[in-house]
Amino acid sequence: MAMADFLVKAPSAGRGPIEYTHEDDALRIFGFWVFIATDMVLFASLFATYAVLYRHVGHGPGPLQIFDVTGFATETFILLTSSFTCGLSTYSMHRGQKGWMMAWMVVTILLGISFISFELSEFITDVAQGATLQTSAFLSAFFTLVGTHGAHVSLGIVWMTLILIQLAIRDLTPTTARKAFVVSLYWHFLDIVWIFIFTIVYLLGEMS
Amino acid sequence: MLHNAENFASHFFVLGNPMIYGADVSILLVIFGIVFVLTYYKKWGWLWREWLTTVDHKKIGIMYLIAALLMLFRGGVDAILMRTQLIMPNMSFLKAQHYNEIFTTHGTIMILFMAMPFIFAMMNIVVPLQIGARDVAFPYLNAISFWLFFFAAMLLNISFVIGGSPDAGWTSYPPLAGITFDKGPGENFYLLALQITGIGSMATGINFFVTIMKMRAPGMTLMRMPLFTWSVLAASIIIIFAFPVLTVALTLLLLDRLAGAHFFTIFDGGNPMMYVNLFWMWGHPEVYIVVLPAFGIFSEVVATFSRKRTFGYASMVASMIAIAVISFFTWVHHFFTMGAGPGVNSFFAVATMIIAIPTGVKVFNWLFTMYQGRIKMHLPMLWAIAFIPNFAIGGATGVMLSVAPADYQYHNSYFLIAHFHQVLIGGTVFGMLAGMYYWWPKMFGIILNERLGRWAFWFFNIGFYVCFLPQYWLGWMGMTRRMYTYSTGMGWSLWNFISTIGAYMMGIGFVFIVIEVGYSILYGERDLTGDPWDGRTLEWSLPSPAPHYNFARIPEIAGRDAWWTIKEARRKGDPVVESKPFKPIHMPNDSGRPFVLSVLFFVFGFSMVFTWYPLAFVAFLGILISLILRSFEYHTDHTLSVEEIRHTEEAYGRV
Amino acid sequence: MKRNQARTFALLTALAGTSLLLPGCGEQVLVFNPVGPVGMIEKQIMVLTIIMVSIVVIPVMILLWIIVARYRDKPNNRAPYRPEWSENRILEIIWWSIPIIIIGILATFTVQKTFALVRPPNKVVNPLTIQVTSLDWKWLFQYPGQKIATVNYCEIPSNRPIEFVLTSNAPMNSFWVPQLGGQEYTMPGMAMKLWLEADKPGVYYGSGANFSGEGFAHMHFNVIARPAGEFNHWVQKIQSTAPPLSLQRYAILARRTIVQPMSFSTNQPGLFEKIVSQDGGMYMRRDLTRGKINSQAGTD
Amino acid sequence: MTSIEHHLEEHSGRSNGLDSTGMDEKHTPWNHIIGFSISLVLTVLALWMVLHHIIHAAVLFGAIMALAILQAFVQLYFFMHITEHHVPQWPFHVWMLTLGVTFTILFVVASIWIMSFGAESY
Repeated sequence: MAMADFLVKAPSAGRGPIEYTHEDDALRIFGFWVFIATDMVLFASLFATYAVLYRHVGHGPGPLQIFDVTGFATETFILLTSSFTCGLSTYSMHRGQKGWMMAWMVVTILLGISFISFELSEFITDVAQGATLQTSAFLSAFFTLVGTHGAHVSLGIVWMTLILIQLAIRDLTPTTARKAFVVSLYWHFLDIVWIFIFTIVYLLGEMS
Repeated sequence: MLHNAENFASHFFVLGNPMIYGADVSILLVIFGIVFVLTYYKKWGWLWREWLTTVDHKKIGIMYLIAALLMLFRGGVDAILMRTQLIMPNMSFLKAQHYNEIFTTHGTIMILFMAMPFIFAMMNIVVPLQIGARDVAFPYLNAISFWLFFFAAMLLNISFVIGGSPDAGWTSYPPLAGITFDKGPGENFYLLALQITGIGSMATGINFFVTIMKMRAPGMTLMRMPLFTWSVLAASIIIIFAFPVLTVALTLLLLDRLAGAHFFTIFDGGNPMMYVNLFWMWGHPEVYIVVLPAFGIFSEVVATFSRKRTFGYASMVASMIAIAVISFFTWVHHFFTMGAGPGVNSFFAVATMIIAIPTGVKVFNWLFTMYQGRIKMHLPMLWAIAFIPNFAIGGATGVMLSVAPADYQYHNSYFLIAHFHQVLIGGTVFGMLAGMYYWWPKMFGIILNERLGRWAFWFFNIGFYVCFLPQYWLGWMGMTRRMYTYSTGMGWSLWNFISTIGAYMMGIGFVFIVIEVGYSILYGERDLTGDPWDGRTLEWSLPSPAPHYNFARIPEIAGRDAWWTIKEARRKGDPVVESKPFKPIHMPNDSGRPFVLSVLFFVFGFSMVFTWYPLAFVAFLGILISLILRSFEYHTDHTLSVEEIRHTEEAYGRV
Repeated sequence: MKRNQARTFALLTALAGTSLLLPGCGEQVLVFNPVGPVGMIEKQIMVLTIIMVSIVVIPVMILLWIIVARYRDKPNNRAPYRPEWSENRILEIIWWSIPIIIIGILATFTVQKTFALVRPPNKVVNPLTIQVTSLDWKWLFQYPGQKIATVNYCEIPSNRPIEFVLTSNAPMNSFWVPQLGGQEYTMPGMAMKLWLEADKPGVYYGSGANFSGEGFAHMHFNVIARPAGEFNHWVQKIQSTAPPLSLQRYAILARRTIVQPMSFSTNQPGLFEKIVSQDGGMYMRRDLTRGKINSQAGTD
Repeated sequence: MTSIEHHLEEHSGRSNGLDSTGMDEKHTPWNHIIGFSISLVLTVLALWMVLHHIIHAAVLFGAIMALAILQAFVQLYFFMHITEHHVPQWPFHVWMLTLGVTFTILFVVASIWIMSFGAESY
């Protein structure tokens, strides 16, 4: 019983950050954490598929033939940096510095766009070399896993832009703060996913 | 030109089958009927304002319930057709292709469009009332979940008359379900409908997890929660972690079919077994998603009608959480015969058996909840008691199936069919019917007719045994599932005949339920107390049906069986004074967008089925735009004034 | 009236119980009439499981009957009523531990038999290899050692372990001969192994167990077990009288048709391996060479 | 009234929360800078190890996986503030993530095991 009592005890006293001001917003942040857990399992299934199929190259090229170290290393550093700037945006938000917050968001969006551009150009090169979704099970799994992450990032860019607009229109309120906070959680999560794509897809591909 | 049009029409509309023409006509008649009634009685506005745009969890629950019952009818008709085809050897009632379509839609509809919405109905109607909340955590999302489910169900059902039904089984294993062996749009219908309803289910899982974790009334610790709420919590956890896997499995198969990818094809390194693996990673937990809430309902019903506290509450909770987690470690038992090696089979066989332990414990706890109680045989209790022997047999055959070497003999046979119908009907359907009878007064303020309910119960229950016990036997005799016909000489004829008779009896049972509902709406006994069963949990403290804000004052919870405790105190002459003043209540605004969004999803799905990509793109843009519009919407709730609340409460006679 | 209902209910429950527990008699109940060591092991473990689960199921049925009869809410029921009684550590320990013990026993046997069944049932006698291919909607059996092939029936020598190597050149299916033993999937791009053996000569029903499309219900076949001498005689007869299996004929066979049993005097060397490895299949680490070695060993 | 409302009502005097800084007391976001630096170092290390094949492949794979997991924790700790107690969702979101990680590992590892048909020697 002692444990159960502990479970529902209100969070310990202390001033909560702005995004937790209203109950509705707090619930949404919690809901988003749970969504992150579901998204994690979604990527887990894609990783499992990739892990099972990555040797199934059929008649097509293998990982070594299509992965370009400079390309994926650049993408990785861009995304890592964007996660950092996104963190700075949240930091500024907590200090009430709306200008800095929006500026860091803009930087994050720009970094996101450049990440997507690099990824797209990587895909275009692959396709030009005849390595398409239809070529082999390995490539189907590769494009789907990396593409799903890319789609998430693209969605994140659109989403963050919308919130930037709302910040400009509505100022920094508990509601806009919650929205910005949620999109930052999303962004950091995508960075974590990319770390595993970097390791399991690209580095492992380089090792094979 | 004309030829092209003809060619298109013959693929678009399913031609040449009298049964489907019949369906065409009846669908049109029903649509005309509905339109006529709504227009004649000027109910369009009412329909839109009160139902299509509602975000009230109780109304959404009722809509889930209606949809689930309709789908139970559709799936049941499929079952009756199949059993009729199998009543005698070498029957020519259905052709092979038609039979294949029917068992595919039967399975798909029963699992995803009957069992799932039925549990969502119960969750929606009951959980917020049981935990003392005004709504779920995300009411708008809840409406989206419902409408996505509803239009996904429509998408799957429309395949019967347009394009052709899926025909590769409800599991839809490639390569049979792949483009090489199945060119028609049927499989696309399956994949897209499941995908769309899957998104809704996932949202429901998140919604109820957050609701239960964060919106309980003060004083209601986790270990004071009603067991139904606990079961929903456990089911939500499973939904959260299982449904993403289904999303991936379906997406990959869809990519194979539409984009020429090679995940599960037999060419260029594709591996069909990976689909089987992914499918059951979701598929096995799914079984527990639909059965755990039923367990929760039985716990409530057994305690209420035995007029006694639940025995071994802590064990009940522990076993549900154990089942939820272990259910993710057992999926390979659906393909022991895949040859994955003895190590794999042993691990998953043992993990499967372990689930039997907490399940068995629950059965004993139900028995001892009744022990030394006072059992009232009302309809919900009747179904709950009938569930116990049923589930004992179903559970036992489950353990028999989990023994990998024995499973080599049971797999894909009628033994398996009998087993999972025994747990899914005996567990889920009995549970949901018990829940429906139990909470019907809370939903509609009417008590369902007892006499007609008993007729339904006995027909359904006896029919159930007559239908499925012979199927165990048939499995042992070597009859495999999904055979559209069989020949004499195997000794199967008699048992199949008996089984079909049982199916008809269950059909009659269902008809009695329909009559009962109709009769009760017209002549049923009204529930004026709000507490017709002398209930134990908070929902019975409210009037029937509950006001749209549920609780005028959020109650303070002092222990388990919150409402029972209050009533006990009152019986002892210790009046619990509700002296706290009313406070204004924040309520979410109704919105038509969930409906519109889901229509767009339907259009998207439908155009993807026929690979009309431009239309699909337009629908997709529409979806994005409606999401963006929502993002810019800031006034999403309104406040009920104290006056309004007092007025409503006075109307209920509760001030 | 209510009493009657309770009685009907109890009767029904008892009936349900007994009909499940009837011993596996009757020759048509195939899985309880095994004719080989594999089927025998499976039957034994099935019987063991039935007994073990009965230890729980029967008391549950009896308890339910007694409790419902005794604690009905009727006037003058003098049975005790204790609405607050909800905890009893000893009872709970009992019903947590009994299932644990039962599952423990079952798990031990399961693991042991699962590992046993992947080994040849009989190590003394040289095994015979038969390569099985499920097609739409027929079964092709190739005897690599005997260089013959059959469709929709297969003959085997009794008292000799048979190593079935399974694949599919169509949607996956499952190869099941209930009286010899349990099934295993046939899957495109893979070659799985299934050991079976018949102790007695006879004709045994076999079927495809996994749904594979329109003609699925017609995918049954007979496995005819004969004493070794007769089997060899049959092989010679097929070798001398039946037509050869050419690639063209295989191509015709692979079409979506339902056919009668057939025999071929030759098998296409390497056809089975080609079926498995076509289109980049065969990603299992156990490759076909082991199958080949075995099939050579199986040559008479 | 729910627990969140209860919690927040204690601080209802605060209208916009702009003055609340939570854990960020200082003016330089050291936490973020440290996190970013660690993640850069870990990434470069993993890349370097692979490109120079410094150890045997199996060990190398283990090492880069360990670096990736470490890096995930860096993101969770420094950027997503997973250990922050002063939030209404504490600690349920940590539980859900833990379950998610468990199932992630299970799904990936078990899939590889299951799909490596007959790899076991018997």
